[in-house]
Amino acid sequence: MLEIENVSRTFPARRGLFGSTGGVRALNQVNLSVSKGESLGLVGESGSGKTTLTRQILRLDTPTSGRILFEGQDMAKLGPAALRALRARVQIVFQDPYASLNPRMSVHDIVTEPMLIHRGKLGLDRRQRTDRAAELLELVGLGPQHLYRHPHEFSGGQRQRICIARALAPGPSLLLLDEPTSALDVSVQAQVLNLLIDLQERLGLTYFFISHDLGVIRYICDRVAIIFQGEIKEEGRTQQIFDAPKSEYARSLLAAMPEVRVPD
Amino acid sequence: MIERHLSNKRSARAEALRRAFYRFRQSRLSLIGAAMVATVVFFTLFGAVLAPFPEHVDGGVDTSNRFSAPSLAHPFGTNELGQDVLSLVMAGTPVSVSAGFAVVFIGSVLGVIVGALAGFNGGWIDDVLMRFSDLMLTLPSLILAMAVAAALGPGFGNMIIAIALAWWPGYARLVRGEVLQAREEVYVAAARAIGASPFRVLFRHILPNIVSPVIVKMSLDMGFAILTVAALGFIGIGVRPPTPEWGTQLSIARSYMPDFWWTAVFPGLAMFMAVFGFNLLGDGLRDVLDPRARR
Amino acid sequence: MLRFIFRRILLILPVLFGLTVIMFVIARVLPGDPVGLAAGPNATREEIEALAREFGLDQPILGQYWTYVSGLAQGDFGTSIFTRRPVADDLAAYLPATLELVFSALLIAIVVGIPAGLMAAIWRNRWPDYLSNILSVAAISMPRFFLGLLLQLCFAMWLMWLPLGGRFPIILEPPPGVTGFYTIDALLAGDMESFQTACRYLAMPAIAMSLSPLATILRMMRAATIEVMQQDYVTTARALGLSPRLIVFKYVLRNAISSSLTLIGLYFGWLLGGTVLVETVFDWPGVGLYATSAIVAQDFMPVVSVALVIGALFISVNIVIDLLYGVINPKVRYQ
Amino acid sequence: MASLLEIRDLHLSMHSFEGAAKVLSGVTLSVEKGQIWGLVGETGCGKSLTGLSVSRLVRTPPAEYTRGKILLNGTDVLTLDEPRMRALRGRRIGMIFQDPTTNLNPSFRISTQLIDVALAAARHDSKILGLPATAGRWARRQAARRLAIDMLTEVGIPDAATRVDDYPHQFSGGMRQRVLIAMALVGQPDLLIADEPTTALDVSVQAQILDLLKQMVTVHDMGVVLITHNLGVVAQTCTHVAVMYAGAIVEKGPIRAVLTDPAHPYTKALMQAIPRRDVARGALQGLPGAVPNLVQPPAGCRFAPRCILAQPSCSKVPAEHERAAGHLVACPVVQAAHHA
Repeated sequence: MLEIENVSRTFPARRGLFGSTGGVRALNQVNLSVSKGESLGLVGESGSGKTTLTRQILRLDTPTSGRILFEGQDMAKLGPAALRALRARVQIVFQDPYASLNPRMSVHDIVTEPMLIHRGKLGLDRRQRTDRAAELLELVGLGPQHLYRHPHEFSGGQRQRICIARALAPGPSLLLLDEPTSALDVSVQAQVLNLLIDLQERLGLTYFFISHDLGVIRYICDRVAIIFQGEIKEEGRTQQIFDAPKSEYARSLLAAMPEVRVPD
Repeated sequence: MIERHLSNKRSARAEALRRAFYRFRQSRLSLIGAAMVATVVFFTLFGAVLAPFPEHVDGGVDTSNRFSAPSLAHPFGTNELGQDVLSLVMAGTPVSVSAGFAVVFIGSVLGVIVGALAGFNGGWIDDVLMRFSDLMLTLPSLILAMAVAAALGPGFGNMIIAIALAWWPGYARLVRGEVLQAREEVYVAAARAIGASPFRVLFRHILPNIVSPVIVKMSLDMGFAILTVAALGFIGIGVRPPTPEWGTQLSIARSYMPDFWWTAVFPGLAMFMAVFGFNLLGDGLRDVLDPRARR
Repeated sequence: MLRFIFRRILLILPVLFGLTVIMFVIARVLPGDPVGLAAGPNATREEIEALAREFGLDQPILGQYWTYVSGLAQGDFGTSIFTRRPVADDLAAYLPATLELVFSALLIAIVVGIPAGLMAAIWRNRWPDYLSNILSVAAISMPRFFLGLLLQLCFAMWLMWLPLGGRFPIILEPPPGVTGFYTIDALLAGDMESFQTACRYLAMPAIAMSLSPLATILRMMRAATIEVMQQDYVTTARALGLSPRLIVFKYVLRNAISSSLTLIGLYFGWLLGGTVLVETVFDWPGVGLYATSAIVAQDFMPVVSVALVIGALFISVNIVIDLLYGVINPKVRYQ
Repeated sequence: MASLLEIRDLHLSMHSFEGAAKVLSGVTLSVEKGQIWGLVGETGCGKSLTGLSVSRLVRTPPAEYTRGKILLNGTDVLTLDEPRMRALRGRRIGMIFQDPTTNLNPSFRISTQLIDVALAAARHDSKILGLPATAGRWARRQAARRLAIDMLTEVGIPDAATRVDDYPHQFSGGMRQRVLIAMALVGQPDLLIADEPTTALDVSVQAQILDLLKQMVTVHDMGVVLITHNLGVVAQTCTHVAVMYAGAIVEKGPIRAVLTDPAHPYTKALMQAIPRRDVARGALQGLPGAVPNLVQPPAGCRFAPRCILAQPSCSKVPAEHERAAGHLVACPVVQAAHHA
């Protein structure tokens, strides 16, 4: 479904006031593929290139070299109309539920906005959009009574549910989950993770799950890729990587993982 | 079923308003400012009508009664033409306030357009627009306004154009900065990710979120605009008599100090009180609307 | 560092170029009849045309602009139609007076404003803070020319402690010119009497001028201090037992000043523009007064030149501030 | 002999627009030298406020201590005036906070910051610098500088003698946290309070910092309160754990006891929400409901409205009962079941 082929992204050198900085290679020859219905986890520490890679997939940024294919189509070659159609198929949920909702918009406006933008494809009128928004809210565990509230009236976990409802609104097949639970408490995180699993089973979604939390990745993903300094260090079935990591980096990362287990 | 929840929408907004009002009320000074602004607005609307000597406002003179000191009949005294200073000061309110408002309005509209274009587009558009407004900012606004006003000739409209021309770069800078910041917000990235057009991103997601600092700046600028209007009058290139204008009145009265101090002091005080009111109000608004500046 | 300074100084040139364009557009494209005004109401057509030829005003605008800019490159600011003297000479005579006024005002504003702002922040939400808040809003709201008039009324006319206006008594010889600042020149010459006289003349205009920037610096300093005091590193310093005095006067002060610094630079420009009003009230023989009389006479060469000089000064001061900022803020320095 | 730290029935109210929020209600905890206590709980449970209270860094008002004591070596810090409190900070109590980037002053060399802390601590105990109390200014400064370099070396900053004069931004995040640990330890405190010290760091750096903390406890013979939301961090580092919910400690005890036999329903719920090794996909249990409003908290047990075991007896403030040696649980229902 999603093929990332030899993608590199180099940020050019920048001239500052007091001198200049050299170019930064944020991604180096990244190869990944995600097939339909599966969950691929991408693990990495800060500055490893996780976020840069998401921006490439969303076409918010363009790779320096390499290409990204979505359902066989090269994303770089899409025209504006095709790109817009693509935006309905690939959706994202961001890390910080407090920052990712426009504080001036009501939940209704937030959730119906994607349907409004893609109304050509979805063919929903005003009323239908509102009804669909109410359905979506119920799907993510909220209700129609929340439609006309504003983001600041919700807790972090509820906001993340709104973000998920918005992401589902245009009917996507691939969901990028960029640390969707890192800002949440564990008890809320568990609810959101279960919601994601439930949605995947019900709607047949494909997940590209980015996190620095190995426990979360192990819980939710079928396959894992480990990224370090812009390079994929290891990739494979979750079970296999957690039981027998091959690369040095994966081993050290797993050793450092704070597991809840009774100390010896 | 969904309509029922519309009442939520209203109650949520009312709750937000109540909170804002609570915060605003916390500061006694902003309440005083609001009261002063209300008074100023009142005199703007009715000052000319309520003036005890409307004929003086229209340019009538009373040479038999020149320079009489403040008394019951003339609480602020009379000037070199025997005109009632109180009437002139009251009638001066609409001139200053409407000029100030026009300046701030034109300046902010121009500035928001330029700033939003520059901040949102980036690239060479940003470079060109911002170089130009920096250039304008390098020129002291008063000198620029004076030059333009002098070149255009005296008159109410010309004066407003002159000051507004010197006024917009401040808004352009502010709005550009805010747009640049808002552009990096996650909810803007989210809007782009759902396929929103640049137009939609700007008008639906960015601009509504930068309204607060612009409103705060407008309310603070009202005072400064009134001051600038008066300054031009004082130098003698603003509105000409008989239009009653505080700065002009002050500049004429200057030559009759110290003996006839009332002709200068009362228009000056009126000016001060109006500006003071707008500044207190602006401060209060900033505390309510701009969470970053809240103490 | 040197390269940085050099680059910044090179950047002034396009700005100055831009300023000349703006001023020329205003001066020439907008309506107005400077020659007619200068020649006087009774001048004949021929006289006016002769005057226009003399000052090159009969040429097309681009030609006039070219003449002006090429003159500028050689330090020639053109000639004033009104005083009929080279603008450069006028500027040389008036600029030191303005600078002395502006620097004194800024000095007062900084010396009073920074400690007062710090105090307001320390006594935040108690009566010294409330008082300083009311007073500073009042100071910002006070028209400078009205304040000047009130000061004159009070100290010069009623109490007669200070001279009404001017820069130095006409009957006396000003101190020998070294810097052009009478106060400093008098000190350099060791002439305490002249120094006192100069100060007496400087006092009211400088105070009238300083009040608004003082209040702004106070408020800015207060806000900056409060912000710094809420930073995590201040909590850490407190948690590790540093005394409040050390925290405020060493750790907070530097960070707060560095964020107020940029504002002081901006205010310098504002002050330069504001001299117009104060100089008019106090008859202070500076570029503001010069520009005002030129504007009223629609004599644009002096106005363009004053704008240029003020613009150049403004940029230079801001370069100095940038450098200072680098000194105070190590992060900028090492980047 | 008095405990190093003993918090007894601490109650704290926070006054705000909505009213007085009872943010701490009956926190009781005692810490001895050599122990590392993990204080865990979710956002808003009062764990950070508890830590700050020990150093009296909570502003009063808006906060108000309504009941309880905080005894440090037997002295109640809540009764001390500010100068005497300051004599304890840095000297008896060291503190480390979450974000190593914002907790160092960006405008000063770390030498300056370390030396000032050392000098402040030495004012109360001149032995810290290894100098007689009569030593001159210059000698004290030099000694403080040497101490700073020694501390930096000890916390694992390579080449400390030259790095000491660097500015904070010249260090990586992990290194900055080491510098902050050095700063907290320079006054040789008996008690170290670490408030989420590794939350802002990457996992591998986190492990290093936690190891360093453990090592420091043995070297310096301290007691530590490690405040965190991450039970994994606690399991990796601590000797004891206290679980907080809505302003009270619901369960506490030796780490082995609590992790092998979690008794309070909230502790259990917390453990079941963590994606551990043996949890199958979809088998995590979230905790339904929301944290109670602390302005009008539920009477009695604050967890009762979300608790699966809730009974009428929960409307009384739950008393602690000892389940095993040192393992205390504040839940009458569990107690009844345990004794049955």
